[in-house]
Order: sequence, then structure tokens, then C-alpha cells
Amino acid sequence: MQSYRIKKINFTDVFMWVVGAALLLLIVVGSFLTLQEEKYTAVQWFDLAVFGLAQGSVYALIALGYTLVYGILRMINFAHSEIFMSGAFIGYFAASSMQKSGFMQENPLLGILITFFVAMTTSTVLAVLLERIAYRPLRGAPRLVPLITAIGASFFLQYVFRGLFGTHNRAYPEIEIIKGTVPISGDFQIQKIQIVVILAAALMMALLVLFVQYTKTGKAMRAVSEDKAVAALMGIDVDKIIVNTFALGAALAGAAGVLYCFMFRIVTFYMGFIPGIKAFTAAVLGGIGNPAGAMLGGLFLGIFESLGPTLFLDGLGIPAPYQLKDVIAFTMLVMVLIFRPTGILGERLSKTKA
Amino acid sequence: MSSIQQQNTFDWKKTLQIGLIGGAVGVLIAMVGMVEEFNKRDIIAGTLTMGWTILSLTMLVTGLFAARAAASNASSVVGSIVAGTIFGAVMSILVWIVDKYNIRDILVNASPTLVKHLTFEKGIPNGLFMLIGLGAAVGGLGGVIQILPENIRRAISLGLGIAALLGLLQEIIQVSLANFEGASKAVEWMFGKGTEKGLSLAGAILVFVVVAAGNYLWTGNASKISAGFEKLPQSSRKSFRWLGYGLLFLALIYLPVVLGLYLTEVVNVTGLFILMGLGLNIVVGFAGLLDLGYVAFYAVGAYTVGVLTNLSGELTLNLGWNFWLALPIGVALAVLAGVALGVPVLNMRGDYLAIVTLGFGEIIRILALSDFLKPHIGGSQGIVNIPPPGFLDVIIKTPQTLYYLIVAGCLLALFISSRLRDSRLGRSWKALREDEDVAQAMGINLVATKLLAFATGAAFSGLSGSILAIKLGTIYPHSFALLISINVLALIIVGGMGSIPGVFVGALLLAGMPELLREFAEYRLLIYGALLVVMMQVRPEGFWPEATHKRELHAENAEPQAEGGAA
Amino acid sequence: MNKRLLALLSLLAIASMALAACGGGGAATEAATEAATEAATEAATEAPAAGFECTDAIGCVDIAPGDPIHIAYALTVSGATASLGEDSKGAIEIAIADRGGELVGHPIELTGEDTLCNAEGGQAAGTKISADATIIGVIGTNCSSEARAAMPLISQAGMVMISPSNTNPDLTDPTHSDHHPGYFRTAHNDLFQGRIAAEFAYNELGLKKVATIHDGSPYAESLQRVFAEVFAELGGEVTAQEAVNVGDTDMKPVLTSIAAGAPELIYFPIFEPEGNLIAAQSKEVAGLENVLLMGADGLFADTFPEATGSAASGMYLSGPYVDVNNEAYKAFLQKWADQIGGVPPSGFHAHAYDATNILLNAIEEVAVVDADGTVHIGRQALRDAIYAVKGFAGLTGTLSCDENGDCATGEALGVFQLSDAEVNGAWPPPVLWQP
Amino acid sequence: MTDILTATGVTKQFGGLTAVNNLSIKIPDQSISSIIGPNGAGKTTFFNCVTGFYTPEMGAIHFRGNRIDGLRSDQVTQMGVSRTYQNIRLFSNLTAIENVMVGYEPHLKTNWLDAVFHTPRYHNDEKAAHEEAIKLIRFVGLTGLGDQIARNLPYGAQRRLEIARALASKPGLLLLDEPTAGMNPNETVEMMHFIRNLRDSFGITIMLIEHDMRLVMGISEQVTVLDFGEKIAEGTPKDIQSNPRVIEAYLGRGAATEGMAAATGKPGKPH
Repeated sequence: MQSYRIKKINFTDVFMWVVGAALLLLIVVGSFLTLQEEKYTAVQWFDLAVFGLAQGSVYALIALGYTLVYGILRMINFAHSEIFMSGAFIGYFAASSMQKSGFMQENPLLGILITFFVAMTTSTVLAVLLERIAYRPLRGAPRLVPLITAIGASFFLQYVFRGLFGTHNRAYPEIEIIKGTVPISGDFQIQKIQIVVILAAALMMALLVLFVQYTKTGKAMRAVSEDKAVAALMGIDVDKIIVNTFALGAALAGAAGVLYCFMFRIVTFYMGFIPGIKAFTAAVLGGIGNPAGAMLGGLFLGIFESLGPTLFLDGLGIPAPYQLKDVIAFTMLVMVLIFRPTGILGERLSKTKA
Repeated sequence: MSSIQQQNTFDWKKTLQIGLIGGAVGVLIAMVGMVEEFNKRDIIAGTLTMGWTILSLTMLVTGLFAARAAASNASSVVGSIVAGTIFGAVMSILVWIVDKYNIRDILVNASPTLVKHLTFEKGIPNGLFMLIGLGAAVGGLGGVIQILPENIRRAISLGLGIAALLGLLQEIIQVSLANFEGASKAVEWMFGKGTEKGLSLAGAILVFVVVAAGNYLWTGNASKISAGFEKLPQSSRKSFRWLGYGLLFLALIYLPVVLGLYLTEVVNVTGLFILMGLGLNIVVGFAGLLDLGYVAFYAVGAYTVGVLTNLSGELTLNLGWNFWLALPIGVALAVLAGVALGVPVLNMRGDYLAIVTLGFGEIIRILALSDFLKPHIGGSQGIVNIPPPGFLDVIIKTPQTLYYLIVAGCLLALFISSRLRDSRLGRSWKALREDEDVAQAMGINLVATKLLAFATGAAFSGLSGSILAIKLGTIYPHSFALLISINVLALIIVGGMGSIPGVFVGALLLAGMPELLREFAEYRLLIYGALLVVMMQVRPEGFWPEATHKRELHAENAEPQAEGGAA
Repeated sequence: MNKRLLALLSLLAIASMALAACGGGGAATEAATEAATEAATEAATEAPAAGFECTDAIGCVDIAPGDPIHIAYALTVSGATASLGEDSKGAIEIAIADRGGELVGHPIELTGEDTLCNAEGGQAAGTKISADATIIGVIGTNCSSEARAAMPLISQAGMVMISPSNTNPDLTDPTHSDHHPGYFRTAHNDLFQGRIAAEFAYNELGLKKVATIHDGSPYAESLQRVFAEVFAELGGEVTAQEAVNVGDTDMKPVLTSIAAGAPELIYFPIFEPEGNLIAAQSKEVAGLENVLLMGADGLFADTFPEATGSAASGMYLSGPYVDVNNEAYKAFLQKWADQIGGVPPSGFHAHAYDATNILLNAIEEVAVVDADGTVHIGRQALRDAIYAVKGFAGLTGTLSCDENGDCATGEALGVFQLSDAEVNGAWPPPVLWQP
Repeated sequence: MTDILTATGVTKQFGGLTAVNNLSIKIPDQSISSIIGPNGAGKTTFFNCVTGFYTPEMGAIHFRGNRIDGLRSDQVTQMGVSRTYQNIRLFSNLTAIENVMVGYEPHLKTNWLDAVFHTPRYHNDEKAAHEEAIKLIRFVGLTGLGDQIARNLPYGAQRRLEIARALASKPGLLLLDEPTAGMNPNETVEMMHFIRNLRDSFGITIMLIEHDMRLVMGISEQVTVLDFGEKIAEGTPKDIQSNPRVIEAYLGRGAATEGMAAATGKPGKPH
């Protein structure tokens, strides 16, 4: 038997490799040219990176919600971006009323905590309602059905918020203690708010890991994500665990909403859409269903978005590179999925379902 | 309360629950501003506004559900009245709060106008009593309808539905019938006079009675009629069918004359969506590949035609080609884009596919908008001065001339997609949709099959975009937002995934109707979203589900049928 | 087979009968299109009253006694840009009310179409308006993209349209395909606003280096382009012309890249909320701590300084300017408060008021009144009358329409400066400079 | 007798787990052979390797002398290998006839243009596929159920429909993965006759995975026993029944429910 195995390589694979190589070349050449120009100082690169890190932390928090739900239900909860928005929105009402009454100025820390609490509660309640009303009746339906429901729910929630609270921009109050910068050395300095965002996000992610690893509910969640039927046989209430997962992801999204608004301050009914898409991209980048992957993907995407347009495109002489930021993000997503279909860290549950 | 008693009476807890949920929905409808906004339109002139129609409908449905939860007929009606009363009470509490406290800073629609509307301008508390009374009455009506026999119930709901629809479309009906001298008197009687909108009260009652009675009689005799048709010999049945096609053809040709300028424009917009819907139906409905970036091909078609034909002199390419030359290139490039998108996503399943296609759509839109490509495709200023093409001696510019082009496009797409559906390729797509692994194991070449789905879908979309370019005469990147993809997706889902007639139904509902009700555009996406969620729960197969083909028992018919189609 | 043949024959018979019924001759399609396209003109020229012969080149509108003078608006009255449309609509209503709702003995009827600030909406509105032959003139559109799609139809139907807020230069550029006869505007061309902003920055502030940002909207892109061209022409340097996307929140990367060119001023004629984010985040970017900021009328709204916070203080805004001490304008604002309530939500109400008055004046001027009260209005005559408007004293200054349809002169523009007062809720800001 | 399928040293691993280890099998042409073994022995994994769902890390699989490991599953089917699934995987929203017509795919030449313009090729293809489907529907005893949506068919009918679909590709080798799972003893006996009839009518080779020992022993000409991915025995049913290693594999681990001793009529494990 000396015959050779017939190779699987075909036209489409070759095509994709060529495209991938071309893009890589573009990135390398672009970066080289930009750096050679020496238009930007080290301080500026540093600022961009820190900013990307802060942005990425928020993406990571939202991405965790996608990943947790996906891990358990194998479904993309498209409406998660609206859960994030709802937290930020209702948090705004808490924060601004505290600001008006002077409470926020007197007890800024307590005020911030209350804002977090209100936002996280709102998100959680909304997510649990959504699960109960829209998703639970669809267990076992074909895959497209819950996905379409989620898309519908996303638009419904977005426009309900628009109807309820109007279209005008609302701004979070400026809180004195998180304004200003912290010097590092020389010209290098970091915004206080960025430190707050990065630390808060890191703290919450750490808590999540501990929760999933060590609590009873967390273990049950892992069991359900491995095999629902077996978990049910072991006496785990699968429905309850699913609700818990939604609630957990939503709480993180609500917190992310508040952090996001501390950074950018503006609240609108459509604010969830773009961060939602980005966070989902991050979750897929890292390997959906894998919490560590979601965190890594979020940070990676944040930094990539912040540095990428300048680094890759500026040197190539492309005008207004930041307009193309999302093109870079999505192209990267496609490339990662082609060459590593299960994301950077891999889907945690890569059981092949043949 | 013993369990035996409970069977005879109704479940208090459940009724309360239904009433409260209904009330919450009512409050939501009021607070997102739909009551106030929709009250600008009358359904029955001077009697019933559209906002109230929606609220009453919610009450009616609440009553229906409450009645369904009860055991006996008598308790159904009582239950539905109770639920309706609770509905009214919840709304009253809302009105009372809105009236007493100023919460407009938070809830923008909690306005005095809303209070005025909801209390029938009778003030508090008189208006509130009326509101609760209305809730009880309409809820009770729901209960009564619920216990009626199925055929009467259907006749009543159809009658109400058609009357509401006519009232809603009054302006359009009146305008289009104005061309016919004889009809104007009847129209004046049927509809409100002068600037009034909606049906007249007498007209509404007439429409309701005629439709309801007609439906009742029809359902009674429909089976006889169709049986009579079945009894006819094969050949005369075929004659009838041809006669039907002929009449349809004539109707299509004369439609723009009857409809007039504006309605033809609405039909054209609907037609462009039908074209896209037929394409996406192949990708999503047949092959089960959820594509959220479908608008990209629409953009490619439009931009290709724009770049090749424009005379603006502002772009690097300044060809000024004839539209008929540019059209096939537009479609071809759309196909190419379809394949280019198809290749990277070949190995991706539903969820990944959705996000990647969405990203692809955004990439195309951002590139169209970018300063980077501005010299070539116009950037944010779009492409202007796309000249209208000529066909023989006619310049295709007015809605009426464009109509024929769009109808031709739709018929072509209809022809292609129904032919493909009934072929090997159609079966392969459906197999792919049902189970990709098994489909491949049946010998289906996934690469070719998927790429053909993407390519065919993209072709229709590209055609639609090419026509859009000459229809508008200018194209802007903003015309190719994600919302178009969502709109097309929603219309094929509402119509029925995989169902070709469903595309037409969906496009009429989700592209034609919104165009006629443009003043409510704000609520378009809210309603779409709710519609998608509700459809998936209640009727995932859509309003006009995909038909199954009878191929065994009618085996002897299969051959001549195929032949007939070819003729 | 025989049966099928029979069916086909009967089909043909029906078809030919139908054709005959339609007046016969020619293909069905031809008949259909002809009938429809001619409907508009036919209706317009239908049955002129005895004693009046319509000699107008593009037809006349005849208004029987008791029938209204019908004008329409095509404004963006819903959605994100609703404030722009409501602003114009209110002014139109006031202008009509000023005349007691009557003109040459006929009531004025105002009907409207929502244009949604996009080309599709503009086309739909244009089609609906052009289908109604009783309409004499149109006030609209708000967005330039709408006008591009609507104007060919409205011009074809013989109507006139006066826009209160289209600013795109193409629309009144006689060499451009988007220029149509019958189109006028009381809004200032972007060429004016971009120029005065650049002149202000170069001459008044004495700056030499600027950067611009747009958001991909045709309006902002065109305005920043004019600004940059004029600024370079004057001798300044434009260090960067950047762009962001609508929906972006993270402006720091783009601002950092702008900072590399060390501009003294950033001109971003965009909208909320991206404008707020740029203003707020610019203060946090190394190298831009002391940069001056300048926006345009897109940010000229009372919500902007409040939502931006302290960063908005000191910022310049260019925009339409009507002297609040002008008696006529004061009276107008009073009427607004009485008839509509509150204050106008956007900046183009004065332009809309002037546009309506120009239209109504011109109708009055060309109307031919019969003994029985029937009024005839020649469409070409109406156009000519508006082209001939000279020295019209409006709220936005003295307007004279040129042969391309531009009625504004650019004098109703100003540069404003925001201060802490506006951040704390005062509105509008004081004007700083007028060309 | 020639061998239609030869597997040599096939090894398939999942992470650290070796599902199939150095497995070599020869299947004679037009035979009926069975693979048995406890749960998780690697039977279905081997089927997946043969049908192109998996690519084995090592070894080679030849079908009619052509190497097929590493090919895509559609290519394998085109070469004449067809299969059914342990948990029925029909195209559940298509009718029974349509399911079978999809199975006929490898013999169709219709392309996009043929389908749109209804060329003679289209008519010939459709006619052939339709006739074949009707024939197979009748053969498997589903006459009159052809227009039913597959998911509405009763369980046994679904099993037979799946076989009809697999037969539609006119395979040389048919792999049946637990064809009697979930059937009662009567149905199982019926299935046994049906499988034999299948081989005799179509002259094809049949290979099955089965738990029901009565069926396996009653029908097979060759039995291969797997345990932990390795072949522990091979031979005629008689050899196998007396093989001590096999008995140990089944009984030694207390898997009495699937034991050889129960071979006398235990229904397959409930589905």
C-alpha cells in the first residue's frame, strides 16, 4: 500500500493563505513606515496603549456575558449589548439625581457604589426577564430560532429605551475624585479614570473566576456547560443555572456600562450596539465559551483598535485612518477565525459534534 | 377553595396575572409614546384613533387570554371582564401618576397630552372611570369572542382587521380611486369627509359586515368550490390556471396606471425589497446560512452602477457608461463579492457566520464612507448625477417607468429562485440547512453549494442595488446601513423562511406598509423587534410557510407539470 | 393541447380588448407610462375658467372659489433629526398665521411629508408631492441629500421649492447636475460658513495651524473641506484632516494622532454626541491641553455645553445668527412662544420663516384673480418672481435671490463663544464675531 | 473473494485519548460484517474515519483499492461508501422522497444553468432521481408515506428511510450504525431479514455496528470486536462467541447488560 493520502488542500485554502499573507505584509510594512516617520513620541504611543487597555477592559467585561451564555446555551445573546446599555442608562438616573441632591459630591465613593448597584441590578433584572420571556420557551428549537429572537429582542429593547427616555444625549456627572491624571515618570502619566476602569474590571474578572471555580453554583454552571442532560441527571436544576448565568453575565455588563460612562459620560439608547459588537468580536477572538479567552480577546481588541489605525495605516499614507478602525477590527476577526476557527485560546468545549 | 370548585369557576391568580401583564404592556405602549403618536391618525373618522385601536387590541387580547385560562364559558367571560378591569386599573394608576407628578425629565412621553388622551379629555377622575370601564368592556368582548365557534371567531377578526387596514390606508385608497369618476361618491360615503382621515362610521360597519359575512360564507363553502374545481378535467383546470396567469400579467402591466405616481413609488420601494428578500431567502431560507451583512451586495451593485455611469466628473473614473452595460457588471461584481465573502466563512457555523457577515457588511459601508476611497467612490458625498437609462424611446426615470424595470427584475428573480428551489441545488441547500454534516456525507459538495447560495443571493441584491442607483440618481453610503440587512431578514422571517410567496407577503408588510405609514418611522424598529420575538415563539414558520411538495401521490403529474413550467 | 390553445387564445382576446379599452394603439406599457406621466400636467391645465387662457410655459394652477392655496413642506420631522424639521415647520406655520391663514382670498392649506434626512425619504416625499398637482410650492428640504433626490421630481412637476437649511454648494451650482430650476434656498451655502469660520480662525484669532475632523456626514465633510481650503488659501497650515464614525466614543486615538501635528485649533463641524466626546476628550490628550476648539451649527444646541461639561467652555461655534435685538425677530420669538410654545429647537427657523414669506409674496404677486374669485397661478411666472426677489427684508437679513437660487448672502452668520455660563445652562451664547 | 475495504493501522486520537488504535480490518466484497464492542470502544469513530468525518492520524484506508482516508465525506460518498447514523439524522423538514432524492446526489450532473433553463439534463436528472426515490421508498416499505415530512414519520419508518437515503447513492459499501437501536425484538428480527435482503437485492457490502447480539450473530459473516480502540478479536460469529478475550471484555468489567450471555435476545439499549 504505497499510495499517498490525497491532500485536502484546495483552491479556497490557497486563496485564504494568500489573503492572510498579504494582510500580514501590509501590517508589517505599514508599521515599519509609521515608526520610521517618528511622527509620534513614546509618550503618545504609551497613551494610546493605556487607553486601549482601559477600553479593552470594558470590552472584556461585556464579552464575558456573551461567553458565559454561549458556554451554556450555545447561543449568541445578541441582546446582551442592550443589557449593557440598560445598566448604563438607569445608572445615569441614579448618578445624576445624586449629583443634583449633592450626595455625590459629599460621598463620592458611596455614590459611585450606588450607581454600580443600580446599574447591575437593572441589567440583571432585564436579562432574567428576557431569558424567561423570550429564550426559555425556545429550548430545543433549531439554532436559528433563538438567534433571530435575540436579534429581535435587541432592537426591541433599544427602541423601547428610545421611546421611554427620548433621543437626546444625557451625560453622567463629572465626579471630581476620578478626574485628573497620575504621573508615572517624566512625561508619562495615566488618567485616573483609566486606572479605575482597569482595576475595577480586573477585580470583577477575578471575582468571576473565583465564583465559577469554587462556588456550588459556579461548579454547577460548569457541569451544565459540559453536558446539560448529564447535569440534570445529577440533580442540577438546569433552568436555574441558566438563569444564574444570564444574571451573572448581565451584572458584569451593567458594571461595564457604568465604567464605560465614567470614561465617556454620554448615554444614548444606541450606545450598546457598537461596544456589544466589539465585545462579541472579542469573545470570538479569544475563543467563545472560554472566559479567559474573552478577557484576553477584549484586551487584545482594545489595544489593537487604539494602536492599529495609527500604526498600520498612517505610514501607508491612508487619509483619516481612524475611520477604518472597525474595518481593521473585523478583518482581524475574520483572519483569526480562518486560521484558528476556535479563537486564540480555543473554545473551551471543543467537543466535535459529528 | 376546593379544587372541584376551581374547575367550575376560574383561576383568580391566573386572571390577575394576565390582567397585570396586559396592563404592563398597555403602560409600555403608552410610555414609549405610541398612543400619543398614533392618535394623530384616525381609523374611523372622529370616533376611533389608531392609538386607541392599538390599546383596545391589547385589551382584547388580554381578555382572550383570560378567557382561555378559564374552564367554562360563563367563567371565561367573567374572567375576561376581570382581567380587562385590571388592565384599565393599571392604566389608570399610570395616568394618575403622570398627572400628579412631573416625570417628564425621565420618561419623555409622560406628558399632559398623554393624560388628556387617556382620559378622553374628561379629566380625573371621570376619565379614569371611563378607562376602567372600557377595559372591562373590551376585555369582556375578548372573552365573548373566545367562546364563539372557530369559524365565527375567524370571520369577526378578519372583519375587524380589514376594516382597520382600510381605515389606516384611507388616504392612499382615496387618492388612487380619485381617478375614477364613478367611485368618488362611494368613496366619499365610505371615508371621512374633507380633511378627515379614516373610514366613516357607516363605512367601517359596512366593511366589517361584508368581510365578516363573506368570510363566514366562504369558509362554509370553500371546500365545495375547490372540490368542484378538482373535479374539472385536467385540461380545463390548466386553462383556468393560464387564465389566472393572464389576468395577473395584465394586472401587473396596468398597475401603475391605477395606482398613480405615489403608490407606484411605494410599490417600487417594495419591489426592491422583494428582490433582496428573494436573494436572502436563498441564503438564509434555503441554505440556512444566517447572513447579517446582506446589504453589502446591495451596496456593491449600487456603487458599481454609480461609478460606471455617473457624469459628475468628480471621481477618478469618469466613464459615463450606459446603464445597460453597467448593470451586468454590477451584478457580476456583487456575485464576486458574494463569493469573496463566502470563501472565508465556508467552515463557520451559524453564530460565527452571523457576526462575520455583519462585520463584512460594516466593512463595505465604512469603506464606501471613507476618505481613503473618496476620490474613487465619493466618500461621504456619495455619487451624484447618475443619469437615467433609456429603453427604446422611453427614459426610465419616473416611478411608472422604473416600475416595469423593477417588476422585470422581480419576475426574473422569482423565476430563477423557484426553478432553483425545485432542482438538485434547491434540495442540496435545504439538506445543508437541516444538517450540514449529513448533507456533506450524502455527497453534497459543501464548497460549491454554499458558494452558489451566496453568489445567487448576492446577484439578486446586486441587481436591486443597481436599480436603486438609477432610481435615486444619487447614492450615499448612508443608504447601506445594517438596518437594511435587518429589514430584509425580518421580512423573510415574517413571510416564512424558505417560502417564496412569503417574501412577497413579508415585503408588503415590512417594506410597503412602513413606506405608507412613514410618519411612524420612529416605531418601525421597535415593532420589527417585537415582531421577530413574537413570531419565533408563536409562528416560527412565518405567515406563509414554505410549501412541501407532493411528489409521491401526484407522481403521474410531476412530468407534465415540469413541462408546463418550461413552456 | 387543444384546451391549452383555447386558453391562450382567450388570454390574447382579453388582452386585446383591454388594449382597445385603453384607447388602442401602441404597446400597453407605452400607454400606461404616457397616461401616468401626463396626469400631472393634465390635472394642472384642466378646464381653465372662462376668460383666462393659461399661457405659462409649464402650466398653471387654478384655484376655484373656496378651494385652498395648497403649499407643502418636506421636512425631517421624525427621528434623530426631528428637531431640525420641527424648527422649520413651526416657522412655516407662524408665517401662514401671520397672514390670517389666507392669501388672495383663499385659505392656505399646508400639508407635509417627512423626509427622514436621507435620499430615499427625499425621493418618496418628492414623488408624493409632485403627484399632487394642486401644490404650488414647497418649503424644504432640511438635509441636502433629500434635496438631491426630491428636486428633480419637484422641478419636473413645475413647482418651486425653497429650502431653509440645505447648505450643500452643488444645489445652486449651475454647472452641477443637482441644480434644478425652481430650487431656491434661504440657508447659507457651505461655502459661506466654511469661509467665515476659516477667516475667523486666521484673521481674528491669528492662528497658523489647524486640524479638522468630520464624521462622514456629507454636511460635515463638505464644511470641513471648505474650511481647510480657505484656511490654506489664507496662508495657514492644515496639519490633519481626520474623520471619525457616527457611534464612536473613543476619540482619544484620533486626537492623539492629531496632536502629533500640534495644531492650535481643531475644527469639527459635526453633531452630538460625537462632538461632545471630541470636546471632552481633547483636554485629556497630551499636547492638546491648550488647543482651541471650534464647531458649527450641528453643535449649536442647548444640550451640547451641558452634556460636554467644563471642556466646552471657551469653545467657538459658527452658525446662523439672527440678532436677538432685532425687533422683528423678537416678535417672531414671541409668536413662537404663543402659538407653539417654548423656543425654537434648532437654528433654521428664521430661514424657514423668510422662505415661507418669499413664497407667499411671490404667489400673491403672480396670482391672476377672476371676477368670480378663481385664482390662476402660472408656474413659470412664480419661479421668475422668486428669481427676481431683490432686497427682501427678512429675519435673516436682506435677501436677494440670484439666478441659481441662492437667496442668502451669508450675512446671517456669526461665530459664538461658549463660556461657563452655557455649561451651567444658559442659552444661547453671545455672538463674538460677525463677518 | 476480493476485499472491498481495507484499513491498515488506523489510529485516531482526541487530545490525549486514543479512540481508535492501530486498527486493521479487511472487509470482503458483498459480505455482511459487524463491529461490536462496549460503549466507547471506538466503533463509531472508526465509521467516521471511513466516511471522511475524521482524518486518522496514522494508517490508511483503501476502498476498492483507492485510498480514501483524508478525503472529505462527500468525496468518500462519491466513491461509493454510504452510511446511516446511530441517532437518526434525517433532513427532518424535508419529505421522505426529498430525503432520498438528496441521497441520489452523487449521480446528478445538473448545474445552476441547467436548473434555471430546464435543459434536457435537468429533466433526465430529476426523472432519474425521482424514479430512484420512489423505487427505494417502496423497497424499504414506506409506500404511501413518501410525501410525509420526515420528522413526522414513526421511529421505525425513520430508520428505514435513513437506509433508503443511504442506498440512493448506489453505494458499494453501506455502513449501518446501530440499525436496530430502540427497536423491539420483532422489529429487530424484521430488520435482520431486511438487511440480508438488502445485500442480496443490491449486491452490496454491508458493515454494521450493533449491540444486539442475536442480530449480529445471526447475520454476520465476519465479526470484529473492539475494546478501547483496539481490535481484540476477529472471525466468524462462532469464533467470536467462544473467544475468551471477548468474554472478558464484555463480562470482565461487569458490563453484564451488554454481555455475551445476554446475546440470546436482549433488546438493544433503549434509545
